[in-house]
Amino acid sequence: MAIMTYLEAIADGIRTEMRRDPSVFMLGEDIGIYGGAFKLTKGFIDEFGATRIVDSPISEAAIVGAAIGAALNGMRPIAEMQFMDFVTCGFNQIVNVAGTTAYRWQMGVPMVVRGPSGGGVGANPFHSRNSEAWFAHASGVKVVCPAFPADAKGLMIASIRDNNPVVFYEHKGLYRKIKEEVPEGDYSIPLGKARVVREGSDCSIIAYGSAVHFALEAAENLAVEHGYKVEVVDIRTLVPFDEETVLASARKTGRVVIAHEASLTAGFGGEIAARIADKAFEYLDAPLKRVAAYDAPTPFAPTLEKAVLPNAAKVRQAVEELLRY
Amino acid sequence: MAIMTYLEAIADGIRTEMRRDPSVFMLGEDIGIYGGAFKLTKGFIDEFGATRIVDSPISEAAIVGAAIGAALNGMRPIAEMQFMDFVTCGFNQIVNVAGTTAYRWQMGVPMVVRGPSGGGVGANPFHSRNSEAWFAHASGVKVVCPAFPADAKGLMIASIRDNNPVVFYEHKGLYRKIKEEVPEGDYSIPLGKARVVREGSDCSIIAYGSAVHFALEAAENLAVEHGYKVEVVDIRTLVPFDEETVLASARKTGRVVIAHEASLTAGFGGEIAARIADKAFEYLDAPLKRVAAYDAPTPFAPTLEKAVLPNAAKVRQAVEELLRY
Amino acid sequence: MAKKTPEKQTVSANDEATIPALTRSDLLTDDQRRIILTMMIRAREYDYAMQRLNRQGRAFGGVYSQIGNEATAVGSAYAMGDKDVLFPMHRNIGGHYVFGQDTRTLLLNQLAREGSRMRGTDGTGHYADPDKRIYGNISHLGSMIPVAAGYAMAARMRGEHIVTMTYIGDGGIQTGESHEGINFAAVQKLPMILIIENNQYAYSSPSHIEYACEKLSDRALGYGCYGITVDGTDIELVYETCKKAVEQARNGQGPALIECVTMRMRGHAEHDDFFYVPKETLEYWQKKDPVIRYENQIIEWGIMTREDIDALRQNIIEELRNAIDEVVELPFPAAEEGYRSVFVD
Amino acid sequence: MAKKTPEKQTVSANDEATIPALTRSDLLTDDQRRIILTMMIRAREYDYAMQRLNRQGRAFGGVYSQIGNEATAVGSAYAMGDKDVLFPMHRNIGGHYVFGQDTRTLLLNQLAREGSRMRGTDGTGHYADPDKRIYGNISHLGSMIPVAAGYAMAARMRGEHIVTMTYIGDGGIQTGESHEGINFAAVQKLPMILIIENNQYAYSSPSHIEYACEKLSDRALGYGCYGITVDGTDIELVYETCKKAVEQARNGQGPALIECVTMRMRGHAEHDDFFYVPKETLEYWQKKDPVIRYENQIIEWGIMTREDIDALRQNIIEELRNAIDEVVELPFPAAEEGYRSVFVD
Ligand SMILES: Cc1ncc(C[n+]2csc(CCOP(=O)(O)OP(=O)(O)O)c2C)c(N)n1
Ligand SMILES: Cc1ncc(C[n+]2csc(CCOP(=O)(O)OP(=O)(O)O)c2C)c(N)n1
Ligand SMILES: [Mg+2]
Ligand SMILES: [Mg+2]
Repeated sequence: MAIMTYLEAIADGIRTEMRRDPSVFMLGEDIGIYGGAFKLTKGFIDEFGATRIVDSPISEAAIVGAAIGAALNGMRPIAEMQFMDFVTCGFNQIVNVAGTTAYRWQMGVPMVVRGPSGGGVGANPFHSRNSEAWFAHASGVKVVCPAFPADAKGLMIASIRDNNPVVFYEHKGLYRKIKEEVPEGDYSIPLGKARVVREGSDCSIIAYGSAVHFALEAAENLAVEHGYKVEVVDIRTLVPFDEETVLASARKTGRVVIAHEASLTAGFGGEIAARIADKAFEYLDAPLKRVAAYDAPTPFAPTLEKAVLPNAAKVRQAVEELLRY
Repeated sequence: MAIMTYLEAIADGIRTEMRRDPSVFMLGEDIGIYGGAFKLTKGFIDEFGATRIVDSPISEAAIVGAAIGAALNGMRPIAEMQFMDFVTCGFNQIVNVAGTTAYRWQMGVPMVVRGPSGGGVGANPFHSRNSEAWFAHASGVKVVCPAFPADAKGLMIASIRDNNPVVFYEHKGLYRKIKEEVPEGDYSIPLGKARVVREGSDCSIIAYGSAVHFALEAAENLAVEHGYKVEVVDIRTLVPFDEETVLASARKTGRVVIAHEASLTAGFGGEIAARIADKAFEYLDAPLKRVAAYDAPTPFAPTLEKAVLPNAAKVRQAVEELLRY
Repeated sequence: MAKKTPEKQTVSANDEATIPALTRSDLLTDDQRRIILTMMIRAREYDYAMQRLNRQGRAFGGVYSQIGNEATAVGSAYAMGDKDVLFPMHRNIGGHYVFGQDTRTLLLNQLAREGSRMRGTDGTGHYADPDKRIYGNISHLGSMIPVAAGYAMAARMRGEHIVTMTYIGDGGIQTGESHEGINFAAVQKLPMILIIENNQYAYSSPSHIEYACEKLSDRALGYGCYGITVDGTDIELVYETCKKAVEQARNGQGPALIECVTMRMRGHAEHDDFFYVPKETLEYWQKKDPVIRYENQIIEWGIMTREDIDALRQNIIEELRNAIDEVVELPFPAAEEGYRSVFVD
Repeated sequence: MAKKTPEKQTVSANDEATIPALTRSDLLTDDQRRIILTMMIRAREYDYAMQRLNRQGRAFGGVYSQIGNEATAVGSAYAMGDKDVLFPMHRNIGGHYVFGQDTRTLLLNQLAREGSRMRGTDGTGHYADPDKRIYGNISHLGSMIPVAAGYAMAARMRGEHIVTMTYIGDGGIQTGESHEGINFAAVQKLPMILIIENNQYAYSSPSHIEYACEKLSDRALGYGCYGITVDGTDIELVYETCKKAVEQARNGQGPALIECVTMRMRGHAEHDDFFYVPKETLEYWQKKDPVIRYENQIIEWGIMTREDIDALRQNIIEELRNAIDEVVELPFPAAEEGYRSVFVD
């Protein structure tokens, strides 16, 4: 085990798999000599060469489309969006070409589209979006949103090995903020398995990505200050969705807060709430609450951004509301 | 009042507003002499001329982008997607340019992006998609999904007059299938108001678009066969969302089925469920059920399409389940 | 700027002089010519059969005619080597045949019957048949260009010298994905051929609605790749032009844009009566019918007799009729297929 | 195909001979030259000031330098008429100044302080100021090209003879939206000028990663519009070229693609130390510094003296310092602004 940041763990996952499997290669803007906007691929071109670390023009549709073509021809491409926001320019390729191929052709498109998403770092509305719900609604596309370094590595390796298109959301705010022990070498975590990251019996928080961290912070504060036992479930992948683990937690605690950084309306939190309200209804002792960003673009100024994005205080307030219910 | 099909009513709405307001114009593929793939704009070019009925190249991003530019310069463009499926190619313009302009610039983008969506007519995965949830999650974009001719006309006129970008989903299966009396001339229905299209006290079905029709069919069958009083609420617009009317119905009946033709996961039904599970929890006597398409592309063969898409029988089954609960 | 390719202008119906003689390519043997003609007639008759099925209400979904496009589809595909890969579009039945596809498979897909490669999930030419090196399109125009580029890139990474070929229309090339795909291929010098099927119309839109340049192959200059415009009804010219581009691409000289100028002789799909196409335009192009003219030429060159060709056509029609009779009786795929394979394992 | 614009090649640092003399345009008066120089110095000094703020940790978000681009930004914008409309990109501070924007407004936006036109919702040059006929960009490259086209189309619908001008880089022009936007403008013959700021790099990517053509203006042929490549460090040449294109566009002759070849003299943004740019390339372009050379030329032409220019610069620096001192003390906009105006009424 080595201590790695979230960013290092992702890089380590890709590097590990590229060493093992010659069919894996990367495609994206400025990923070669420059090492990527966040330096995630720093040194990759020296180790793997320009044939496997392909600098591309500013053409997200071509990046994704070429990755699909390569995947159909036996490769396992990893397509980088310099910022996940730019996936809107490769959107059609993902949802219509990649997402329908298994269904129509019974052929795999083993491709990972990955990149930094999320806010909280004073970027702007075009460098902060959390758009995972779009792909969760696309059909035929897997969606992964890791919150921890070790998970990020394990899920990255599993995503590369998956024979289906995977959109892999890295949270740029976590890149260098969190560190933990990460298994070295080959390490993969199956897609579609949630993880209970904190056990509790009073209330559940279902979260993913950056929200797991402020959920944990809220849970810890509530434990320290009031002795509440709040469970935190990190769903880790949106598609496939680990309904079982989520329902088990809801049934256990009877009180559920759902948290994500993405904006509220039509976010993935609605999906989680709907499944719980359908399949764990009889266990619920209180309404389902969601904590999410205000329905607006992610603003630039720190004052506004802080107001608009969710945080531990907002989660805590929701949990307290449920516990008082 | 005149009897109009859904298609005629939409055309009438656009025509009425174009006659009234010279700043309204249309932009799209084959909308001129040809009159559009569904003949919705038949005769428009004769009445309004080629300056206001602009045939465009096959360039959805340019169509939407040019509409945005024209909207910023005092016009009220209506951009047609020949099939709503192709909006994936103009996606970035809608979510990132149009959707952020009010927030960033405090300027309106009075633009309507409209076109035929939906399945059930033996098209194929690329001519059948229901993608309204994507835009509902975008922030800054209004989303309209009318189910009836009169509503379609009234909502179209309101959408054109709205100072914000509106994505207007027409259901191609309804175009010629339903007729009703439609007010002539100027007739607008405010965005953000749901309509109780059938009153009832045993159970509510919350629906929009084509689902309203199979919800009504299910409600009628249940009334005739069992005397159940099922309420059907047509939300009509997803953004803005008329939470009040939906919650009122849920509180009244205590049993709610949510229905849409779009695929289940991360569809707008989750949003509706989440709001009810939060704000009408104490009134619920049964779990929340959703009826939606199976999470797959909409298939081509009639056998498969019928299996994948929701229908009255599936809604009915869900209602019965709740009534037995 | 306003001037278009000469072929685009409406020409007086009597003006036979404007119709150049067909090319005789030195690269083809007479045996190959017979094969090419067979493919063209197959494509043509397939089209007629689909039209009939459509009129009888026995076909559904879009029925896109390729009449007028046989020389472009067959000539380009025939220029490919036997490891090369085809990404056909909606008017390339001729290419499917050249790549060895059989009528039954095509019909099963198009009519979405049990046994279709796509299990009824999709129709028309959207299927893939990796054994035959055919990857069909999706409806969104231009989307397959980056995919064909990526396929070629993957092959090159493995040291394979294959070429991919794909197609786009005078309308579809205006999409952003077309641009990104061609530019990507040019930057990477990928062995990808893009055939621009300039058939004068994009649905109802004549070329001046779609673009303002003189020739669409003029775009090659701006991408830094090889580009040329040829008469898309002249089968051996199409073949020779593509053959050259394919070998260039195979040798690492990068992609090519080949504009084949032809005419869509029917509506966009069978529901469209193409009232917007001037009668004289159709009459002019009728005289350039790629199949009939090649038949006559082949007879003139003494390669086949009229009787040979009639017999060939009868055979093809027979084959088609048998395949149709069999396929239309088949049921649609089982409903359960709709729930399968949204993901692969 | 592999050959690039001459300016693109790394030139020996000593090779003064390759640097052509600056153009003297007959269209400009000496008063106008003084104004132009003022705008260029303003842009340059704004840039220096932002660099300082960034080093001091007082700026945040991307700080994009436009050093090297002053002639392109100022020369193009200055060619516009007083009803024309600017859609600037991220290296066009010079254009903002030409269109009458004041430093304080720019700073309020860039530093997201209370009073910013965007209320802190967004930063850099993304603001719009309709009174000044400035509509900033969004980050997604190429997205504003169709918007600028549509703006021009709307004006034409109302019979107004305005021209819109927008910008794109050697990288950004590879996006699909750029293609669709230019083609749309060409088909519609819209009065829209697209300045291609070819500054040799797109972030870390040199041109050969982005495109394979010789000149980006070669794309004009494929769109059927006017296109030209000029030295983007030669202010009066840029001005004259744009002036001609603007008047052509105003007269209904359609859009233009004007490639201005220049060099990005700093990193992509201030966080980037541009290690990937060869030192000799920078040295070569240093000699073509658009501001310094124009200063010298203006002195040589006897229009201003060194002292005049020094005084002018001092004034500008003073103004900037005052504006900065004031603006940095302002608070960020109130948090509540984050909840307002997602929609307008
Ligand atoms: C992105 C996109 N927009 C619109 C359509 C609808 N559409 C299908 S075919 C067609 C016309 C295509 O014209 P062209 O590219 O010239 O090909 P042709 O049919 O003439 O062979 C249109 C507009 C589409 N399939 N994809
Ligand atoms: C669609 C899109 N993809 C990627 C980016 C990230 N990005 C921002 S600027 C830039 C480089 C732009 O290069 P160029 O167009 O040459 O303009 P320059 O910065 O050199 O002026 C990149 C890749 C973006 N903004 N938009
Ligand atoms: Mg065509
Ligand atoms: Mg550049």
